[in-house]
Amino acid sequence: MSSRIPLPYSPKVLELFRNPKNLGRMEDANAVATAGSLACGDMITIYLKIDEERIVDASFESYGCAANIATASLLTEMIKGKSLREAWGISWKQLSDELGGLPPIKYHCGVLAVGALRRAIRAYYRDRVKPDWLPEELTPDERHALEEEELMKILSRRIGGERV
Amino acid sequence: MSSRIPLPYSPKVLELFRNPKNLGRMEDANAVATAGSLACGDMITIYLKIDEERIVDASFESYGCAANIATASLLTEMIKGKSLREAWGISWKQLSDELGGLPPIKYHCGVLAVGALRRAIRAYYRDRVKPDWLPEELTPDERHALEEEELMKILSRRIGGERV
Amino acid sequence: MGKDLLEQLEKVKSLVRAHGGPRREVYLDLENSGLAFEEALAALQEAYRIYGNPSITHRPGWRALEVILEAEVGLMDLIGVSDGEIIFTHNGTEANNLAIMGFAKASRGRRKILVSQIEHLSIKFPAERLQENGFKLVEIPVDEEGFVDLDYLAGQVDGNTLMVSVAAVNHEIGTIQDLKAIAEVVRDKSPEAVIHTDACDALGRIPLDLEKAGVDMASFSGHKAFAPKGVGALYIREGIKIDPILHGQLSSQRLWPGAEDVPAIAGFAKALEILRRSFDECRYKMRRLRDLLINGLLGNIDGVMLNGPKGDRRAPDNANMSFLYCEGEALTVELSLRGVYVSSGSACTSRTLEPSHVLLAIGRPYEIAHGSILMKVSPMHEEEDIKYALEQIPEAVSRIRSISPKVMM
Amino acid sequence: MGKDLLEQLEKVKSLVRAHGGPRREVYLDLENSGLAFEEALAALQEAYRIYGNPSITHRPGWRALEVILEAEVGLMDLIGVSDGEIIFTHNGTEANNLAIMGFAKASRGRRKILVSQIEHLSIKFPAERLQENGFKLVEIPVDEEGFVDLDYLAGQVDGNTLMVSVAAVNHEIGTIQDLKAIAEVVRDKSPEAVIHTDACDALGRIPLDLEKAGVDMASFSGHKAFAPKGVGALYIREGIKIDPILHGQLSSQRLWPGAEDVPAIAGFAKALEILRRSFDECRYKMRRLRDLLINGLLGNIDGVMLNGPKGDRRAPDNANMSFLYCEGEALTVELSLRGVYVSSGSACTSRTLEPSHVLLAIGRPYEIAHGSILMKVSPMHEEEDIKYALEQIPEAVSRIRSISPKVMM
Ligand SMILES: Cc1ncc(COP(=O)(O)O)c(C=O)c1O
Ligand SMILES: Cc1ncc(COP(=O)(O)O)c(C=O)c1O
Repeated sequence: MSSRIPLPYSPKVLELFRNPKNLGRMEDANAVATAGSLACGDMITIYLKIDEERIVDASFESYGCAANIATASLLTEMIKGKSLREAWGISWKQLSDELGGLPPIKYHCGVLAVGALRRAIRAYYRDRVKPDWLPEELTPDERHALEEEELMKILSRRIGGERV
Repeated sequence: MSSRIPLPYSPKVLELFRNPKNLGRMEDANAVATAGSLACGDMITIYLKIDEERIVDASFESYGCAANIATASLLTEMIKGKSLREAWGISWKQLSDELGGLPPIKYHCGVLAVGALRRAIRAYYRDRVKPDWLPEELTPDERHALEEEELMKILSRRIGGERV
Repeated sequence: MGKDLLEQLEKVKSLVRAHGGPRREVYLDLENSGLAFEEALAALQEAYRIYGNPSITHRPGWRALEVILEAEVGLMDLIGVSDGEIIFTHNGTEANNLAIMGFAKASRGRRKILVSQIEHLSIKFPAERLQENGFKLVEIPVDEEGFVDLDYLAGQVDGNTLMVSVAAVNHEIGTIQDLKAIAEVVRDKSPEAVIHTDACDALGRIPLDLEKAGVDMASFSGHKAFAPKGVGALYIREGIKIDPILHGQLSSQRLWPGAEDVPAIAGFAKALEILRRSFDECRYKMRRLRDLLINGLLGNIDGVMLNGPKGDRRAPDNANMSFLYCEGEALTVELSLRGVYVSSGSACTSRTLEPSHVLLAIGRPYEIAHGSILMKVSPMHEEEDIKYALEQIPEAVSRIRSISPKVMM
Repeated sequence: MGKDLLEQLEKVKSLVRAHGGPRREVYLDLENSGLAFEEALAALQEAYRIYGNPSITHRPGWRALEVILEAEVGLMDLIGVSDGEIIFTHNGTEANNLAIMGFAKASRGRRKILVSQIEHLSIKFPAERLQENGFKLVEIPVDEEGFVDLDYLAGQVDGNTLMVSVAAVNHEIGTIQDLKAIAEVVRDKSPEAVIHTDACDALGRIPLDLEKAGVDMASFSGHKAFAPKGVGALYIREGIKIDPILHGQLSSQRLWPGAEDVPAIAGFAKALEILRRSFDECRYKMRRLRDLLINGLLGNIDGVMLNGPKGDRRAPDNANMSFLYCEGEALTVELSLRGVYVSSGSACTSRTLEPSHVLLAIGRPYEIAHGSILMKVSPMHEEEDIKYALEQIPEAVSRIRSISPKVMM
């Protein structure tokens, strides 16, 4: 395998960037979460409308690169109609595969999307009885998203940039 | 001054290479000498016909680069009609200037030509009374020619190449 | 062949197909790959008929040498130097590496190297590497417009200072440094310290008078000076000793071995000739187009700002703008779909997590850096090109903003 | 500007004028500057319309990446490798420097480097330089046809051996080494030693099956493979670690920073494509022309000899002949006046006092080396070209001999 860092997007990423599905704030969402930050240069907000532990609607907003937007679009499309448990099971690897393979330096886009979704699901259960399948501990994908955010905090502090 | 090593010949060198003057063995020469060697890749033989300490005719043979040939041609032309003393006084710097400037890596061509001429003059006086102006010691230009020859001997021995 | 490689190739091909050819195209990403004068491209092609290698004693060799000397004369004339030599490399990166590493290699004694905080990575990285060999690196801070802090510099130059390197024009934000003032400060503290300038983005954009300015070494890049790719150059003042960093066949280029790329050098010579005869014309045209672009954006979009200085203290070709709440990489893709080609200082385009070190050094917060795009104009652009860009950019920015979380705004 | 420089330029110009354009020209000095396929030159020129930098996310960037991947695929296919990566440099010299110095830099432990006695200077000199950094260099001797001494090699390879570098085809005398046999000897003594081959003069001339041969790294030069100048390449097998030797902007080329010369790479891709579809045709044509040239000279001139092996063990393009009592540099000038362009292994052409180290290594005495000329044919040559050379060379040789001291003969 060539170890060159391949930057090109798949045609699918370009298509979803051009015509993202489920874009925009959802006023009647009952679970919302964000991963990443403006300072990171990548930030995804996921809105969920959940009915009886099933996602009846999903949408997103994204501040980030084309891959970020495409990933969020794909993820929201995938989870519509799924139970929360099924949605929880989606990994960033799956997203990347569905997108025709994200360039390695864009993996964090997938990570952020999954991170935002899981945060939203956790948020949903904050005041509800937690189901068995929901782990107490953060999953690797969630930790990954957290690490990205932490890294940026450190970098920002180091050079004294403000964070939003 | 640019420190690039300039390789181009002057048009004059090219012209003398094309149409050398005084080329060829001289059967009735009364002084002959060679400087350089086949192994050096540069070798000049100078033939002189001397009458009453004056060079009445001169010719050369040369195994060497275009600059070598042009230098020998120029030198033989310059010395014809000159007294031996005058001919002795010609330096390689003069030859190079007359040729429109030899590239630095071709200086040894001038040196070899002057070396051959001075050797021929010394040869002429071998069995004759040496004039005052003829130094006992080798002049720098002669030593220079000798050094070139010595260097090649050492190089040849080092790699075991045969010398002619 | 690797299946992965074939897949990658297939992927890029289908990406290009999916992208489609926009109806109109305006290429403004001259930072990453320059535009050449048509005449310079023709000269390159023409010179392929020469074949020769300038070190060989035959007609094509002498013709090749002629080409190289023409380029050398042309460059020395344009940058205002009368002695020293020009070493031809293949790009500015190689020239910068040779200047920093080759000079450090040849030096004995002095160990301190000063470079500005906003140097191109082909200066910054070699200088950082030298620390492994016992050199001390000091980065000179810059103000919010990118001008080096002369007081700080004065405080750092001492008897241990080997060299000071500051780009004549910053490649990202167009800051035109006062080389003469820098050289004076340096000489004042240490007459022997050597002054290098990365002039890759200065050549053809600002008048250069390097001898008067007191500069000892300067790097150039062909494709940044409207010449074809494949050529860069390092000017070295008479008396400065540099060691080669690559080794091989001695060419007429003492310090960069291997056969010269004569056709590329011929293209460079032609570009230099054009610049010599129409420098002011090119410069004023670029400045007009640049101002049209900058003012057009400042006037038509909210939350937009210019990065770097204004007016005559800014390179005539450079427009670096930040759009709040608009991630730069997404904007480059959106603009690409509209046929306008730019680059961004966003982290997403950098292969690391970090956005442009230049924007951070002038104190821009991360989110401003992420929302930056870099555009450069050239003498080959026309007003219609800029007008087209001015139509497309606001629409692209508002589309990308429409995707951003509303909470931010 | 330096008066000297202007004078030099004037001198070259008048030299070229004085030389005049010969009525007919046959360029055979492909060693010093290659000839490109017309289609490859057209591809280069065409690719100037792409502009893009393959690291940037816009259409021109993706198109540029497509070009680079095409070249990578084409090269891997032609050399018979299925994994690893291709690093594009600007010529073979840079690729060789990266292979030798970059690999040594990345290595820990092993300190012995073996190269043949007849390597190109861009292998020989970097390897010699490494001795300053504590590496031990051993030169493997060759026989009178230039084939490496496998017994000697076997005796030298040990647990301390870092790498072995032998050119697939020698650039001066056309010796085609048995890479597979070399690799077997090396692996047998030290499975971890890395095998590099300088394949600059092999690509497009002999079939390469590097994976089967067991080669780990291989260098290539565009202009030696009928592509335009400005491009070289290093193949690195998966798993081999190399450090960069230049530093700067990360490009898609991990190990050679700076914007890729996309047009040159496009020209290379085209040349590779042509070679892939008509390799045998090119090869047989070259061999026919080569034999016409060699036999024509052997049969028509006294005191002439071929340097290097004969027949199929010799590169199909290479004719290296020595003429006794005929100094090579003078012969290159004489032939130039007749429109036939060649180079010589004579000391006079080398800027040092020494003639070709390759000819000396195969045991040629100095005077044979001084009288050598190197000619290479290409698919672009025709029989008429060779016939013209065969008319001119005997006349030129006898003219130069007529100047030589008669005592010698
Ligand atoms: C200021 C500066 N230095 C160096 C470089 C590197 O030049 P090149 O792309 O020719 O390697 C650039 C090119 O973008 C530049 O703008
Ligand atoms: C065997 C060999 N290696 C290396 C090189 C150097 O290649 P380049 O001229 O592209 O630097 C050459 C070129 O003549 C060669 O023949």
